[in-house]
Amino acid sequence: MKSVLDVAAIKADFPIFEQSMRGAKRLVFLDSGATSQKPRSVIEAESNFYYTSNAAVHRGSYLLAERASEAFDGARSDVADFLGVGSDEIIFTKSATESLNILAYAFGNPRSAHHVGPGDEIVLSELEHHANLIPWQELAKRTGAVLKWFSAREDGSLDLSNISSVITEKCKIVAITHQSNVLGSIPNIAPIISAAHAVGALFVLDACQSVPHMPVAPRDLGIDFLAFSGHKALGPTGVGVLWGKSDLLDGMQPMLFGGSMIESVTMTDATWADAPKRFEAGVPNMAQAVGLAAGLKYLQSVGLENIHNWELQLTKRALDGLREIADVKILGPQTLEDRGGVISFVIDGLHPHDVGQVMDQFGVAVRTGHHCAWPLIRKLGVSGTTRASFYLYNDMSDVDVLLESVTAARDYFRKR
Amino acid sequence: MKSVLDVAAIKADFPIFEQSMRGAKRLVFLDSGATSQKPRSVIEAESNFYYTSNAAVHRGSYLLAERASEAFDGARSDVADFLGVGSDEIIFTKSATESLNILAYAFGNPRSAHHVGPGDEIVLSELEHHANLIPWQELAKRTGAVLKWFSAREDGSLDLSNISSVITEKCKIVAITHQSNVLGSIPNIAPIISAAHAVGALFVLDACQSVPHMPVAPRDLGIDFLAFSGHKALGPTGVGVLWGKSDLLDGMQPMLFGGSMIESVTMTDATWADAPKRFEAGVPNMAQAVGLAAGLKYLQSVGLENIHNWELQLTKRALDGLREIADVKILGPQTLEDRGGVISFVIDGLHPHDVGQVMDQFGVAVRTGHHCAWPLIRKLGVSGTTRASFYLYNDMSDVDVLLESVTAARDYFRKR
Amino acid sequence: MELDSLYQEVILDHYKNPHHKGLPTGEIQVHHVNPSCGDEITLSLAVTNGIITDLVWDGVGCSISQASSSIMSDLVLGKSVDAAFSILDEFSALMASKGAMVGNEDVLEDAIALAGVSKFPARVKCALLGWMAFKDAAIQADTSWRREQ
Amino acid sequence: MELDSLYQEVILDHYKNPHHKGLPTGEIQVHHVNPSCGDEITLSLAVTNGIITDLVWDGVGCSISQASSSIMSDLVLGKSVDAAFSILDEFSALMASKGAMVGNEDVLEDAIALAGVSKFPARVKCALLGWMAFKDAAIQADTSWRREQ
Ligand SMILES: Cc1ncc(COP(=O)(O)O)c(C=O)c1O
Ligand SMILES: Cc1ncc(COP(=O)(O)O)c(C=O)c1O
Repeated sequence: MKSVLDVAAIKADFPIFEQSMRGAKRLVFLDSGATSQKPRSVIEAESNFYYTSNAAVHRGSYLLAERASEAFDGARSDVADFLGVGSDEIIFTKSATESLNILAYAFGNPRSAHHVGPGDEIVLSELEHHANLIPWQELAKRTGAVLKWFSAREDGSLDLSNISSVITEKCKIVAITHQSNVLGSIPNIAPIISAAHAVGALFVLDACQSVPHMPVAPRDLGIDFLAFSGHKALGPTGVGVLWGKSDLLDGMQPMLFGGSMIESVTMTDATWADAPKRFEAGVPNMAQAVGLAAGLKYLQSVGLENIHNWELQLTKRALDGLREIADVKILGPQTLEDRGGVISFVIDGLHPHDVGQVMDQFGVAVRTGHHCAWPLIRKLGVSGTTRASFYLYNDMSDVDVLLESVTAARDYFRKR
Repeated sequence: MKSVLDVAAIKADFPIFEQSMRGAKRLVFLDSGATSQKPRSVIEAESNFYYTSNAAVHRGSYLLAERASEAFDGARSDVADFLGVGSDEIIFTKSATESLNILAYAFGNPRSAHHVGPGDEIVLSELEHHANLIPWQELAKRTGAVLKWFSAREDGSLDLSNISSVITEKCKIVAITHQSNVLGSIPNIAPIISAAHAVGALFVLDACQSVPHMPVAPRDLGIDFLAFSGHKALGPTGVGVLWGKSDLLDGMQPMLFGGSMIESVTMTDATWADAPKRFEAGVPNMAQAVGLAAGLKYLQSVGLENIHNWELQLTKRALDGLREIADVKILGPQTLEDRGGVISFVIDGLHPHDVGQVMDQFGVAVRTGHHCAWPLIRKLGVSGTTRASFYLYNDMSDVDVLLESVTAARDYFRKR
Repeated sequence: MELDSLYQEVILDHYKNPHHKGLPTGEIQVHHVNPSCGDEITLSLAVTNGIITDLVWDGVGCSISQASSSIMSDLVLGKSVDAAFSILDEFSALMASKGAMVGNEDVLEDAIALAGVSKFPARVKCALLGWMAFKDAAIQADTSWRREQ
Repeated sequence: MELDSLYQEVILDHYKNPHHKGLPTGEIQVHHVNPSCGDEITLSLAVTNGIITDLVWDGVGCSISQASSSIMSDLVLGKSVDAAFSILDEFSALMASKGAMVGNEDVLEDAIALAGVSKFPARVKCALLGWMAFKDAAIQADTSWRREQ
């Protein structure tokens, strides 16, 4: 917890901070949980692909096609290195949402080695984002499988007291978030992974909120699949990643069908290429994959451990400050233990939307509402929250403006 | 057929032409059928989104989120205007491949208003790209529906002589390409559309090879759905479009589940938003949608009619020239009638890969192989073709280098 | 401050003391949500001889959505469905105006205080939530009333 | 011309007169395709006492894939499976070298003529098609031969 990032230098790498917001305010961007800003190196990596290497990958024997293939394959091995996994285990998708849906479709296909049927159980948690909830609901509906879940506790942790009745012999899939996008809490997944594997179930980690913010090593965690979104990890929009163990991927049926994912095709039949190609039908999002690799490189150059520690320092100051503002209630974890740099709060009697609107006048960008985790919001007994989420380009003065704007929001509606 | 484009001015808008290829050759890019090059305005539209407006759309009440939403919604209405359809009918996907798969999944879902079941018939053609073939094969396998198809004739047209036995009362879906990506032929879809509608079937047009190259008006064609890829239409990689009639989209189940596509969510159930949101789960490919809108604007500024006419002039010169090279055989349509600017050919005794390799030494980028239309290639009785495809940035001298390089390829292997 | 054009006194008054908010018990009942923020409204309505004779709503939402629903109730109660719909059209136009319109006070009364919302595109759907619920309910009520004739 | 480093005389000779190309009729038969260009190879093989005693292949493909299959056949026929696999490893390394290696002629013989292919990444899989089919078949043959012992 000692590290201090050189945030001034980092901010300078992100062109968006050069503009001013409403009424000449500087941008205090506290919505990285929704999407991150992009450093110049990412934007340029994407542009440079178009300037120098644009061609359909793996489909032509001319120079540009060679360059495109090299850039795209290179991006794949960069992402693999970042996660410490094999290149063939990295599938480029359009988003974490697509990644998770690919899994749900694969497990719903009787031709997949591992699939669910009537009475089989799928285990989730109440912390899940809609992207790691609805695909499984639909899988359950299609196959007759049963959805079960761990309850969320007020402090944002999961209640594992009933783990042996939640994960039983009938369990085939467990899909849990690595960090709540609403509360910032990091649930204790280790016992869940063990319990899942003990009954032969596969474990899927929604790492959207962790991979961009802290070191994540799928092999060390002992999980089977992992999904994250490029745009939350300094990467471009329109690219996500699905990681899966090779031997599992090779037994799975794809979701999307078309060019480049095939081995052989007749009018009535087709066979598939091996992973990762099998899961990447069509001309891929080449420039975005290349941009994502540049984003991950940027993160590595700063250091994921450093980023995580810095976010916790920002979080500490914010928690301390918010606690001193009367009528503000912080939801979820109240300490720095088992959490990342995401804070949800409510102001007594005020609607989050109105709070966010006042904060916007201070140049503060926060998200308000259910954060695509409606079941959790209901469980918390609120209609929505205001959420501040930190990243490597935030500094202590951003926290100060946050606190100032929260106070102002409260006063704006109180006084009148 | 009189129009001549100012290709020098157009080429100057495409930065990729500023580089030289192998041995200081200029780039003669004849693979736009696979993917198009990008004008500066497109690359900058994408970059500018990140520089000025990057935030998750429709999810925040702060200034950047407003700008992002405005840019994204604006892109949607630009695409809608381009096609002459309603904004709510435009779904942003990651590719035409995804667009077509969305349809196949929707029609396979018994909760969709229009869906197929055992014994129902799906009609395709032998001209189809894998992306408009395999999703339907899989739909047939999942549902017990039956695949039928129109045969391709040697000139690249479809044999419609048996139309009344191909499209029967059992037919629910007809999915046909607007232009063959292998031969450049434009099949006569009007009678097929009528026949489909006469039996209550829906008509899906794979417009990947037409929308970027000629005026296409879905409403005038009287079709129900249309798919195209952004990257072939001057747009970025990682974005495609699905157009569908409003009333049909509203009765269809989505393929991808997650954030932003919902109306309400509990742990066990969810309901959907209306189209287009219903079909756009997750944080969308915002920058790419904005880039695509810029690409379509560029096309409009040159004029789609002008582009089509110019491509035909290039095609004429190429057909005339290729015909004069001994041992070269042009496949598909031999005239300018019912075709676009795509030409496939073979050289007697030579493999397309070897031909393409020699052409590459002249700076000529062509595609070789089965072009993701393997059934058609088999039908043509070849192992693959060499394909040249034209676009608005090609000029007559590009055709001359094409011809020169084809002659050289033949001679290279003949002489030795 | 730009904010004051959004949160006018009238709006905060309606927010703190919303009119016709209660338990919607009528036969014609609709439930609308704003999926992006989770705000919800339930609204019930009665139409007699083409006149809106009863309207009660309940819901959770921000000041803009609550105030707008309150103002809408005042405006349409006692009016004919046709008259109410023409007010709705005028209000929708105001919301779509991106700050270019001020609104006709003779028609919109308190609702002109919502003109400032049109400058905040993310909030327009807050202001429209109650109105859209009303529209939906009124169409149903009107249809069922006509059927009974 | 860079091209001549790709299409060496030896390669074109093998292309025009491929060795051991014929009708693969052996019991152990494999079929491999290169999905990106559609090239195909069928290869049959016999292994007796650990020695590759028969190998016949047929297929369609470019000059590189045809010549490489022809050269591979010459190299592995009569060798032990182990020896053949070590040639394959050396050839794979050459193909992955991006032009940095010239290849050991003592081991690779005619196959060093394919060194130039490594500078054209799109063509490497052409050169490997026959070798991968061989590898697949040899593993099967070896396993079934051992089982019979
Ligand atoms: C006719 C046709 N249909 C579908 C596709 C698939 O497009 P994409 O790969 O961009 O999804 C292509 C191009 O690859 C095509 O030419
Ligand atoms: C925890 C979590 N899971 C999944 C997602 C979905 O990511 P995307 O919308 O990029 O597909 C998000 C972010 O929106 C998230 O925070």
